[in-house]
This record gives sequence, structure tokens and C-alpha cells, in this order.
Amino acid sequence: MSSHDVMPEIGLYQPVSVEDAVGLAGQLAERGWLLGGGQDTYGWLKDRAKRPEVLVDLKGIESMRGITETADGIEIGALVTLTEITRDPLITERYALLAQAAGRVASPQIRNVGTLAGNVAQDARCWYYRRGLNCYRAGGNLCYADTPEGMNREHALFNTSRCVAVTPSDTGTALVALEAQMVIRNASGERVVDAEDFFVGPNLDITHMTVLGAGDILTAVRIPAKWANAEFYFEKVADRNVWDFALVSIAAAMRMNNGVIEDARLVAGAVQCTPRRLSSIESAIRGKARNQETADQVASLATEGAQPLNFNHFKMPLMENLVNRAVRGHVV
Amino acid sequence: MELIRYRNDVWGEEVILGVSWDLLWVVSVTAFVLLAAHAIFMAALAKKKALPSSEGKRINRHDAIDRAFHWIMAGSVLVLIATGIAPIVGLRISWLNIHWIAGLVLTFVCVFHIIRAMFWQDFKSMLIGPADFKEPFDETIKPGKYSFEQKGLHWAMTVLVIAVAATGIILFLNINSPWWQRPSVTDEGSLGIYFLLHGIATLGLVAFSAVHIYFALRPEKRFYTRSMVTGWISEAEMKENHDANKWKPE
Amino acid sequence: MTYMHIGKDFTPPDIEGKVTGAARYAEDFRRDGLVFARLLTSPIPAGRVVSIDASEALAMPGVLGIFTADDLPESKPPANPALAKEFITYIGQPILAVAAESEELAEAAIERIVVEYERRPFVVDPLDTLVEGGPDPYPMGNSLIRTGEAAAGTTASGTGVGQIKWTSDQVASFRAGRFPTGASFPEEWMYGDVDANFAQCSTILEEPFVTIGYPHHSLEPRTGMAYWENGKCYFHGSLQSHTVGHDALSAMLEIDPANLVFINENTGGGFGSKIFPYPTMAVTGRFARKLNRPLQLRITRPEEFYIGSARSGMQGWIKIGLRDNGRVGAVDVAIVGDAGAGGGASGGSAAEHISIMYQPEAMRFRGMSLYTNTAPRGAQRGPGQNEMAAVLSPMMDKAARQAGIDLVEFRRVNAPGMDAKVGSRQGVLSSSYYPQAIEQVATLFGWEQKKTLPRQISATKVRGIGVGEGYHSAGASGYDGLLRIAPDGKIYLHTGVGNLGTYSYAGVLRAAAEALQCSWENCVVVHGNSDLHLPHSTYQGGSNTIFTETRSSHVAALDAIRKLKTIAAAQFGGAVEDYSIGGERVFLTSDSSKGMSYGEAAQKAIELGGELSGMTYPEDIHRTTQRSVQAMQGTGLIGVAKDTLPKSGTAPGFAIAMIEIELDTETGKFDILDYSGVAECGTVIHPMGLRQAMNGGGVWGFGMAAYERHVYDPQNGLPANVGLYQGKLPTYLDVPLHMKTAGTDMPDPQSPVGSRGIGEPAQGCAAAALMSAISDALGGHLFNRTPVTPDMIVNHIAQNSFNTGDLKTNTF
Amino acid sequence: MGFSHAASGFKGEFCGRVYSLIKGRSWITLVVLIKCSSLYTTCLGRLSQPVNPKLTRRRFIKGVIASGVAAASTSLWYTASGQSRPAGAVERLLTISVNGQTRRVDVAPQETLAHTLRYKLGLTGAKLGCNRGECGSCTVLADDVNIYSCSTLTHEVKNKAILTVEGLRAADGTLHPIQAAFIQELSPQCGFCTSGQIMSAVALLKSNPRPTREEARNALSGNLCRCGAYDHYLNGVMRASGQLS
Repeated sequence: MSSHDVMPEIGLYQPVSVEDAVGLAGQLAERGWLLGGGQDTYGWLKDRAKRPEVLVDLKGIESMRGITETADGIEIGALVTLTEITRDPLITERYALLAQAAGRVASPQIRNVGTLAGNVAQDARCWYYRRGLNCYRAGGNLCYADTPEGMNREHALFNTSRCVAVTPSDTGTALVALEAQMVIRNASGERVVDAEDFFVGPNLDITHMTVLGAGDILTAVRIPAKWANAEFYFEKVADRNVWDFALVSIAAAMRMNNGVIEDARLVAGAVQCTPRRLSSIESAIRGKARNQETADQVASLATEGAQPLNFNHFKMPLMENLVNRAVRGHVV
Repeated sequence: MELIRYRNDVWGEEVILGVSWDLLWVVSVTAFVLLAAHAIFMAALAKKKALPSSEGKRINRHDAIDRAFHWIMAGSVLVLIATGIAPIVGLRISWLNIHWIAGLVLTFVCVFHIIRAMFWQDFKSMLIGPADFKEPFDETIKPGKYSFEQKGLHWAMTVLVIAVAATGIILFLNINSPWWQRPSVTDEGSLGIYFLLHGIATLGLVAFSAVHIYFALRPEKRFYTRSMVTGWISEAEMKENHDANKWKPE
Repeated sequence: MTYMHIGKDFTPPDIEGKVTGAARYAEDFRRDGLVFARLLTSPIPAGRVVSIDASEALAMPGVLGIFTADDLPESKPPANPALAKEFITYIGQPILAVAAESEELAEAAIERIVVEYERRPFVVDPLDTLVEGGPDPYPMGNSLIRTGEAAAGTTASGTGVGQIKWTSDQVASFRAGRFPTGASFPEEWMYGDVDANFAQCSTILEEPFVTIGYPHHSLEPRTGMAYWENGKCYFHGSLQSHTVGHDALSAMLEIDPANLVFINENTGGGFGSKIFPYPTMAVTGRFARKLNRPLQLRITRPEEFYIGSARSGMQGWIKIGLRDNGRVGAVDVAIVGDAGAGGGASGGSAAEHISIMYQPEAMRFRGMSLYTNTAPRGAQRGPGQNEMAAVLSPMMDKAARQAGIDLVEFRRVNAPGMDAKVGSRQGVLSSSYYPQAIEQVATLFGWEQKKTLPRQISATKVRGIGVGEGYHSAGASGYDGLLRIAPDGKIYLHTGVGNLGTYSYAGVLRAAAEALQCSWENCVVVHGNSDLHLPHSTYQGGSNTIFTETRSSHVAALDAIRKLKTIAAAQFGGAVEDYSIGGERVFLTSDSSKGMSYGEAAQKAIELGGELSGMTYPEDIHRTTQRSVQAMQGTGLIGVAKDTLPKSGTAPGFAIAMIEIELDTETGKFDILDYSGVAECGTVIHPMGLRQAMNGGGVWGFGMAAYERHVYDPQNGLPANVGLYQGKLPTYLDVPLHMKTAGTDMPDPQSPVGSRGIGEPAQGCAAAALMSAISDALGGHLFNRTPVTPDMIVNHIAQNSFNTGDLKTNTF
Repeated sequence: MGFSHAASGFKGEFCGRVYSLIKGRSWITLVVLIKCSSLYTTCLGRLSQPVNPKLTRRRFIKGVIASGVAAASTSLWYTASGQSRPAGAVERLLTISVNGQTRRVDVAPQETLAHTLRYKLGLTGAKLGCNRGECGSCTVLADDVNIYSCSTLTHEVKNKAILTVEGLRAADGTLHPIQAAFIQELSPQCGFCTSGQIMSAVALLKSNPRPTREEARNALSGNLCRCGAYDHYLNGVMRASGQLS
């Protein structure tokens, strides 16, 4: 790590409309850096590990701030803070899963300024990468974590491809579970991407965590009515209960009908580079009662195909246990 | 534009990372421009000769197994180039597994080809001798089985493919595979050199593949392409382009 | 005994500043013309500097200069150099400093300096250098040689680098948890007949163990600011001691101590890492002199990780023998300490912990301090004792269970009482009420009742209860007390004790107020700035302050009282013994109307001069105190004395804690439901301060037991957890909602107010109790390691045998 | 930082040779230099023009930092040439509200609020414990919301009312109830995190005047205390909210 910790000289724009922001983002491209709450920005800059030339502060854009009810669900402005998400009645009443996930992010002060967009678009937390090393994710030739002696306790179990970083986003798992859609703007227009496709693994793009490219701005997140008021389960296990990223997290949404699970979405966090849909569990529990017996039957499916590294073997039992809890619906 | 990409290693020491992919554009554009120029030149200025007839007696030029080798090699090279370039140009496909599988296929096929060429084929037909160098400048000299250009292209491809395969295998050893876990990298500088050589070979492959495909598609050479599909050329094509004294097809 | 002040809460003078933001720490000071220095730190774990090319940086406008090892006296390993040149021994080691008109410029300049390095082999695991053929962290070897007596956890002078190697069989055997037959240990002591005593033991336990070191991470990084005026150096620094470091800092700056003004009213935490001046201070002071400008060297959080000191690690083997009655008959312990790059490991004090807490009838210790290319280690809150307490507690529990004895009863049977012996020399204690502390905490916690609670709370929650003990020596003697009674009647209590956040710097002065029978409101605490004329006070390793400094405060007060009475006797006749004090007056005992106020006496002292107003002073006081008295001459009645009160044996600080946890068997996480701790530190002089020490130590204990550790990548020597986030310092939500703590409050006869210190043991008992409770919750399972983290618990419960088989330090 | 390749015994022989071969050849360096400088000029040229012609000053009036364009280009210049930033090249004067007072201050685009408060306004109550949002010592309020001032740009909060620990005392000098309670409960130890703890507690009481102890510890959980004085800070919050006497 460098000896640096003051902010480098950098330009700053504070556009007040999405159009202006999109224009700036498009023209600056790789030289620009979008600023939401900034909580995943300043560390990079202070370390000189990333060197954008211009910051585009989006917080002045009012249209990206509100939480509104739509014909099919709700739309959350990308700049809505995590604290706002934990308090908003629409979200806490209908999509408590998201509120719970947002409430477990980092610390109160970070939630107070950290935005939903920032939380889903944040970069990998692999300590090697964060140190500014030139690993695969930074455009280099190798991974320091995935080696016989790498310190990879917090790294991935599944779907690694050279890079073994995991998704750090707590809200990301919830959004995938809720079948949210991400609204992305760039100079050529708007596109809507399913949350599940929003996150990309290293096999597809080793230097990006999401589909967002240069010039793209995530403007809003839409949550369909489909899962409103469903039965939810969220849990995040981290070393410390503040600041720390998940060792494993679980987000689940279930619809019950006549005492059995009619439909379910289960998503695990921090086990691969993207939120991991647990489709095998979903189909295994469909039509079954939501109880301990069902949970015990299916939990071990969660880790099928896992390839543990040196120090992260514990994530397998931990993941199974969290899946068990999510399926049975309670802790004790 | 830079030619070589450098990075700092884990201890802050500057090491080579690989070839600059800007060169990919340079190579592609250069190849395109040169080939386009050639096409224009041929279309506008070159003496137009009537193409020899493809009718008549068929002469076997390539055995089925060699044709299969060729197309497997061609296919794997194209797949390798496509999958290798995809992440460079920002195309999001899960390229790596395809890439190394194609690389293994290419390697195995090349090994087979080399062995076969040395012991079962007429290896000498591909050798370039001092006399061959007169061939391009003297229209009266006709080649044996392979023209000087074909030999040149073949040997260039040989060097490039061996280079790309050899470096590719080293790089392959540095990622996880079904057979092993990736090792620790103790010398990032060496790794960078392998990437550099792999990249340079790739650039060459892209260029020579372009040249090869271009000529394969040219009207006056198309019968060679056909021969690589069907195995034969016509007697007329043989006479027009080859010296029967130097190449005595069975 | 009823006291006016002792045992009563008070408002320390510095606390208002802390809650209003007015309290200033070293980095809060600015000065006209201030320049900013930043460090360039080593990217390599081992090697040397071949060359430095700063020409481009120095050509930048606003860049004022660089400062390298060449600007400093040569330093020889294992002394930790302020700036490295020939011996780079860890990543993050400072190489040079660059100064500029702004921090931003200084940082930009750093990027333009080209340093050529030559790399050397490195090692991050002590056993990897111990094995034959293994790399050495220094070119000349791998181990600390103590050529003289040095305090544990420090690298005082009299140290060197030697080389120790074991065969690979011996190392493999040690790794596998067996004593390595025939292996050499440079440190060894023994008392009693160990083998004979083992032979008499019915329960024998043999266990390997590992404790991983971790950084102090004081919240205030060790920033310093210095400027030079008229040949004097004014230094704003951050030390936990004050005057005791004065001479050492002067020496680092190569000036007469009289020409150093050290200003340090507040210190943002030290925990052992700021006891004495640290190497970086030399850069701050000397660079300021070189540039002839006020200069601030701000230390960033990552730099604080690198140079801010850390606890050493231990890798060990222990054999414990219990007799039928539960008495510990014999202990044999061997410890390979990880001293990082140029520190000292603490195996000896770890063994000392065992010797005092369980009073084994015979004991042997074998140990060594090995260097690794990791951050330098130094004293951290009970170095050795606390991590030993943590890892030992569940083992002792296991032994007790095997012997069929209740865990608390076992502690009772072995408790160090008044006649306890300590350490290799089996020295005596000044006093010990530790058996009473056991009873007090058992009652506070409700051990007997909690013992009977079911372990299984629900399908996924299990209860664990545990007990842990902490010890540290808690006091010295021989320092100076100094006070001044001014003609206006105010009593100025001077102290050279640093303000490390425990308020003990003020608390100890209440012993003087007590003796002088004066109101606290009339007292003025003078501290934190050597221009304010401070006495030579003790170094502050937590527990040391209270015992030591109540004594020196007391002797200063006695001196003042004698002088008050002398003045009164001179005024009103009679002998000194005929006079008494009270109500801030000195008066004839038989006729209280014949007397004068303290203020009047002070005026008289000025008139009479001599020793009364400090014109003369005892010869045995330290030079620092002498200078202070000289500066105060003729300004009032001066009370000054060196503490020569009788002292024998070790003044102990004990603490015992009990913990109840609820452990989630599916996540490996736990909640602490009950934390009860009792300190045995003699008379409690400041009840709230004691609770602070106990609770804060408790949080540190939780950090040691469950969160904090060094992690280094053996491939490249990189530390994995540099910052606070990855350092996993416990937060509000990782500690209990309430903490119950108290003190035995029984007087130590060797302190004039009966008090000893506490501080270090507060952590040890908490860490040990938590380890004990985790083990209890898991049916007595031993991890043999600190910290125990959720992954280890989950793996254990899943029985996937994935961890703890290979005990190693500096790793996950 | 560079390395001596000859001196570095660890570098692979082959790799070292290739490296020096390539690095040593001045022709490559020359080409690279020429290419880099042309790229650099291109960048400068592009940046010196309005980034988006459609973005008129009027449309930007509320949000834009007029300095954006100039700052970006000067920063490039600065990095490239090693020159210190030309004085007055950008308009950076802000009017911000701190502790109820309006302060005019010259603020660089990248400047953190902690920097502005501590080094420009002399308000050193907010401390830099980590300078990256991992400790909370720099906590201040922006419109009554507690934030890490080390991880906030001053320009981001220029329209918000900033409150620091120095602004808590009443006009008559009376301490804020949290401050008074923290003294009574001997809440701080070393005091370095105290300002931050206080500001988080003040933010809590503004929105929740009678929090439970559990609510209080959640609200203060973004403030680390290395001394471990958590119990005492919580006692202070409970006392200040009238729930402890």
C-alpha cells in the first residue's frame, strides 16, 4: 500500500439533470468517475490505486432520488441512500427484504450517504485488489488470492475464472431475489437489465463487476409487484456486525399457497463474484411445506459444485446453514 | 500508443505485462489495407489471365486426413483468435474455457500433423531451398506441390502456431484446469514475457490468418481452397500452376 | 479507612476539552510556515536500498527536501531504524521522508522519487526461519539475543541478532504439537523439580498452541510536529508517558534535555506502543531542524499499522500436571515467539503469567524470540501474559474437567494469595486479595447459578460460560513528586505522567490532595508540557502508574506538609511535630487559632527561601525534576521528593472475569450475554476510572479472543489486514450491551493510599473468559489458538476437519 | 519506484534480459514518448473545450463547479509537469454554513469536508483516525445527519448545514446535554473518538429523543472506540436522554 492518503487533484462536475450527467459520462468515458455517496470512491483515489481525472457528482440530480409507486411495483431512484431504504414505508412494508439488506450495510454513517446504486455497483473487496496490486481484475496477468498459499478466507466458492473475488453487495442479493430491474442510461438511450444479469462474473468480464460500462449511469432500480409482501428471509454473517462485508449472506423471497411453497427465489451473497441464484433449492422446495424437514432435505444442494480455496472451506457449511434457515424461515 | 504494456509487480517493481493490444488494431488495419491494396492492384493493373478449367482429370492434392487436420487447425485458430480478442474488445463471453480447449485441440492436431508430415508425408515438399527464392521473380519457374508463397506462409504459420501454443501451454499451466490447481507465481516478470510472446504470436497469427484467408478467397487461388475441401485439383490447374517434374502426385 | 478523595469519582480536568473538541492532539497544532512531511515506505519485505534518486521530486516547486537514513545516526539491527537503508525488514518500513509546502505536494513528490532496491529472502512464519535452510529475516540471522537486561516486549539497548536453527524433524514435531526433542532454546528457566512433580500428578495435559499478534492501532496515529526556536526544540507528540521519555527524545534529537520542550496534553491511545519515544520522532525533530521550518510528519492509518507496533505472536507447547486435589503440580512450557521485524517476543512474561496465576509447584520455561519480516512488535497491553491467559484458560478448563473439579473451584485452589510466588525467581508479592476477587466475581456473575443452566438454549443456540484471569505487575518506585502551593492558596500538582486516556495522571495526584487535606477544586493539575515544569514520573505501562505515582504524589505532599509545619513553627513557635493541617491551614494542634492558610504559608515560603521555595532541593531527585524545581524557585511553597518509601516484592494487578455467551451453531457467531469482571488492584482510587479500565480492557480482550490478528501472505510478505476495517477492531455491536465491573477495594500496604494499578489484566481476564466460554459452549473443544473466529467454529461444528490442524501464526 | 535489475538477484535471468533489451532500446522509448505526448496533447485539447456544448453555464448554474473543466485540465498539467497548481486558476470560493455561521472558504474540488473543517476553518474537533470511513472520529452532521467528514467532499455538502462538536455549546456556554452527560459518565478515555461519538449521539437524539440502549448502540455503531469505552458512551446517551440518573 502506498504512503498516500490525501485526495489527489481531480476535476469535479455536479450536473443537475440526468441528460447532463449522461453527456458528461459519455464524453469523459474512462477518464471520468461517477460519484454517488462516494464511499467506494475516495479510498481508491487516496491510495492512487485508480486514477480517474474527473469526478461526476450525481447527487444534484433530483430525478434520481425518489421512491415512487409504479403500475407494477416501485421504482427506487439510484441515489436513494441506504438509510432512506431502511426507513421508507413503501419498502419496509412491501419489500422488507431490501430494507433488511440495506440496514446491514457497513455502518450508519456510510448508509447515510451511501446510495443504492453505489452499493450494487461497488467494486470487489478482495484485499489484494484493493491494495492496488495489478491482478487480473486490475488488468494484470494473475490472481494473488487463488494460489496454494493465498490468503483467501473471504473469497469465492463458485464460478471463479482466474479472479476469485466475491460480490460485496448486500442489497444486490436482495434485488436479485426480488427480480428487480436496473435502469441504465447512456448517450444512446435507456436500457433495462434484470438484476440477475446486471452483475457479471470474471468469466465474462474480469475487470468489471457489473454490466455498467464507461458512459453508463444506473438511474433507477425497479422492483416488480410480483414479490411484494412475500415471505422474506435475509441474513448476513460477517466477522464484525458493523463495517464488515458478508462472509456469506442469504436473501430469500417465498410465496406460500395452502401451506406449501408455491414459488421461491433464493440468492446467496459473498460466495461468487455475483449474487448466486440457488435455482436447485428453489425448484426443490417448490410445493413443499416451509419447515425444518424441507430445509434439511435441500440445504446440501446449495454447495453442489463449490470449489473451496485454502481458507474459505467454512463458507460451505455456513452457506448450507443459512439456506436451511431461509427455507425453514427462522433462526432458532 | 505503446508497444508493450508494463505494470508493477507485487513489490512495486516494473515488469512487462504483455503486448499492447493497440497493436491488434494496427495489425488488423495494416493487414486490411495491404490486402485491399493487393486486391485493387490485382483488379485494376495485374494481367488478367483466364483461369484454368476445373474440369477434366482430378489430381489428388490433399488426403482426407490432412484436410481434416487443416480444418481442425483452422477452426481452432479462428476460435482462439475470436475468444482471445473478445475480452480485449469488450465482448462479454465466457471465453476462457473455450480458448484453452481450442488451444489444446490445436496443440494436439499440430503435434499429429508434425509427426505425420515428418514420417508419412512428403516432408521435403514443404522445404524451402535456395532455388525457391527465384520463383517469385521468374514466371517461367513453376513450383512443385507448394509454391514459394505457400511454403513461406506455411512456415510462418508453423513458427507462430508453435510459439502461440508453447506460450499458451505455459499460461494454461498458470490457471486452474480440471487437472491441476494454479500455482503461486514467484516471478511475475517471466509471466509477463510469456504473455508478451503469446501476444506477439497472436498478432502474427491474426496478420497471417488474414493473408491466408484472403488468398484462399482470391479467384485465381480458389482451386486450392477447393482442394482443401474436396482433396483434388484439375489437371489444367496442375499444369498452369505446378511443375509436374517437381511434384509427382500419386 | 475513609478518605476525602481516594475512592471518590471526580471530574478530570481534561475531560471537558474532550467533549467540546477543544482538546488538542499533536496533529491539531499548526504553526506559521508549517511544512508537511510524508514517508516513502518500503514495498518489499526484505532487502536494502541501493540508491535514491529524488532529483525530480526536489525540482518540484514547493518541495523542500528529503530526509533519509543518511541524515540519522547509524542504527544496528535489531534496533528498529527510523528510516531503513541497509536493512529493510518489512513491507511498509519507512525509507525516507519528503517535505513540501502542502501534504498534497509531498505526496506528489513521493511518486517522483525513484528508489532502487535489492531484494533479500524473507519469511513471515517464525517456524519457517527456524528450520534449517530456512530464510533469515536479517542477513545476519533470525533471533533476538539479549546481551543485557531489557523489559519484555521492548528492544532496549543490549540486544543483537543471532541465528537459531532446528532440524526439519524438530520443526515438524513442534508443528505437530509435540516437544521437539533436543531442540535448543536460548531462554530457559526452571524452579522446583519438574519431572518429579509431574510424576505426582494424576491429570496430565499436553497441548500445542498459537497466538497471533495484531497491531495496536491507537486511534490517534503517531503524528508529530516540531519546530526550533533559539536552539530549543518544541515538539508536539503523542506519547503515553511524558517526562520519562524526555531524555530519550533529547538523545534522539542530540540536544540537551533542557532544550527540549515536549508538549503532549492528550494522547489518542497508546496501549503500550507509545510508552517511550519511537523512531519516527527522530525524523520529525531532525527534519524540522534540517529545513529550519516547523514541520509536521502526519502518520496515516496504513503507516500506523506498519510502524505503530503490534503484539508479538507465540507458537508453543505446554504440558500441565494436576494433582488429585486440583493443585497444579507442574507446568512445562516452550514458546517460539514471533518478534516481527525488530521487536521482542514475550514468551518469558507469558510463562510468568502461568507461574503466578496457577502457582505450579514446579515449572520450566523454554523460549526464543524469532524475527520475521512482518511489522515490528512491541509491548502491547500485557504482552505475553494476556495472550497466554487467553489460550491457557480453556486448557486449564479441560484439565480441571478431567480432574472432575469445577472451573472456579479449580481457580480457587490454585489462586495466588498473600504468600504467592511469581516467576522464575519465585519472588513475593506486595499483597494479594485475589482469592477475594474470585468470590466477588462469582457472586457478581452468579457462577453457581449459571453453572446449572442448560447448555442447549435452542436447536441452534448453545450457552457457554467461562472464567478468565489476568495478571500484570503493577507498580514500581523511585520516581519524583512535585507540587507548589501558591500565595493565592492554589495548589499546583505537577505530574510528568502522560495522559494516555485513563485519567490516572490526575487520579494519582489525588493522593497528594488527600495528604494535604485540601479540596480538589483548589487544586490545579499541571501536566502535558515540559515548559510547565514537570517532575520525573514513571513510564506508563498501564498498571504501573497508580501504585508508583500515588507514592510519589504522596511523598511530595509529605514534603510540603513538613515545610508548611516548619513555616508555622517558625512563625508561631514550638516544634514542627506540634502542628497539624486541615482545612487548607497549618495550625498548632493544641490551639488551632495559631496557624495560617496554605496561601499565607506559601507567601512565607517565598520570603524565607531555601528549600521552602525550592531554592534548594534534595539531591536524589532526577535531573528533569531538578530543572523543574529550578524554574519554579521562589514562586511558592515547593513540595518535592523522590519516592524512597519501602517497597519489597512485586506489586501485582489481578483481574478475573466471567462470561456467558450464546453461540449460534449455524453461523459460528456469538453474543456475550453477561460480562462480569473484578479487579484486584488494592484500594480503588477512582471508581469510574476503574470501570473504564476494566470495560475497555474487556473490549480489548474480546478483540484478542475473537477478532484481531495479523495475516501475512507467505508468497510475498504482504500484510492482508492493514486498515481498521480489515483489522477487525471490535465495534459497539460486537461487545455486550452492558458490562459489569468492580474492584476488590482492599488496601495494599506498600501504597500510601493502598492502591495498585490495573489495565493490562483487564484485557487478559476478558480474553481468557471468552475463550473459556467458547470452549464450554462447544463441549470443551480446544482451538488452541487466538483468535477464534466464526469460520473456525463453523468448521469445527461441521466436522470437516478443515482448520486448526496446522497451527500457524500470521495467517487466517 | 524503480528497481535495479542488475542488483536484483531474484529476477529471472531470461526475464531480466528481455526486459532490459526492450527497456534499453531507446527507439522504443522514443516512440512511446512521442505517442504519449501526442495522446496527452489530445487529452488536454479535448478537455480544454467544453465537455458538452449543450451544457450552457445557465443549465449548470446550480450544480456545476465552474472549475470543473479548468480543474481537470490543470490537474493533468500538474501531474504531467510537476508544477504546483497555478493560483486562482479555478473559482473555488464556497459559502458554507458551519455551526450556524456562514463561512466563505476556498475549497479545491477534491477537498474533503474534514480537510476544510480542520485545516481551513480551524475546527479540529473532528479527528482523522483513518481518513477512510473506518473509524468515525471525523463524524459531523450535515443537515442533522451524521456523516464521515473524511469521506465527503466539501462540495458535496455545500448546501447543507454543517454541525461540528465545536458548535454544540449554547450561546451562553452551556454544554449540550450529550456533552454534559459524557462528562458525568466519564465516557471518553483517550478522547480521540469522542467528538465523533458525540455527533452520532446528537444525531440520534434529534430523531429519537428517548432511545433504548439497543437503539443507541446501533446509532453509534459507526464510531469505533479503540479504548473500548462503549459502555460509558451508552451510559452517557442514556443519561442525556433522561433515562439514567
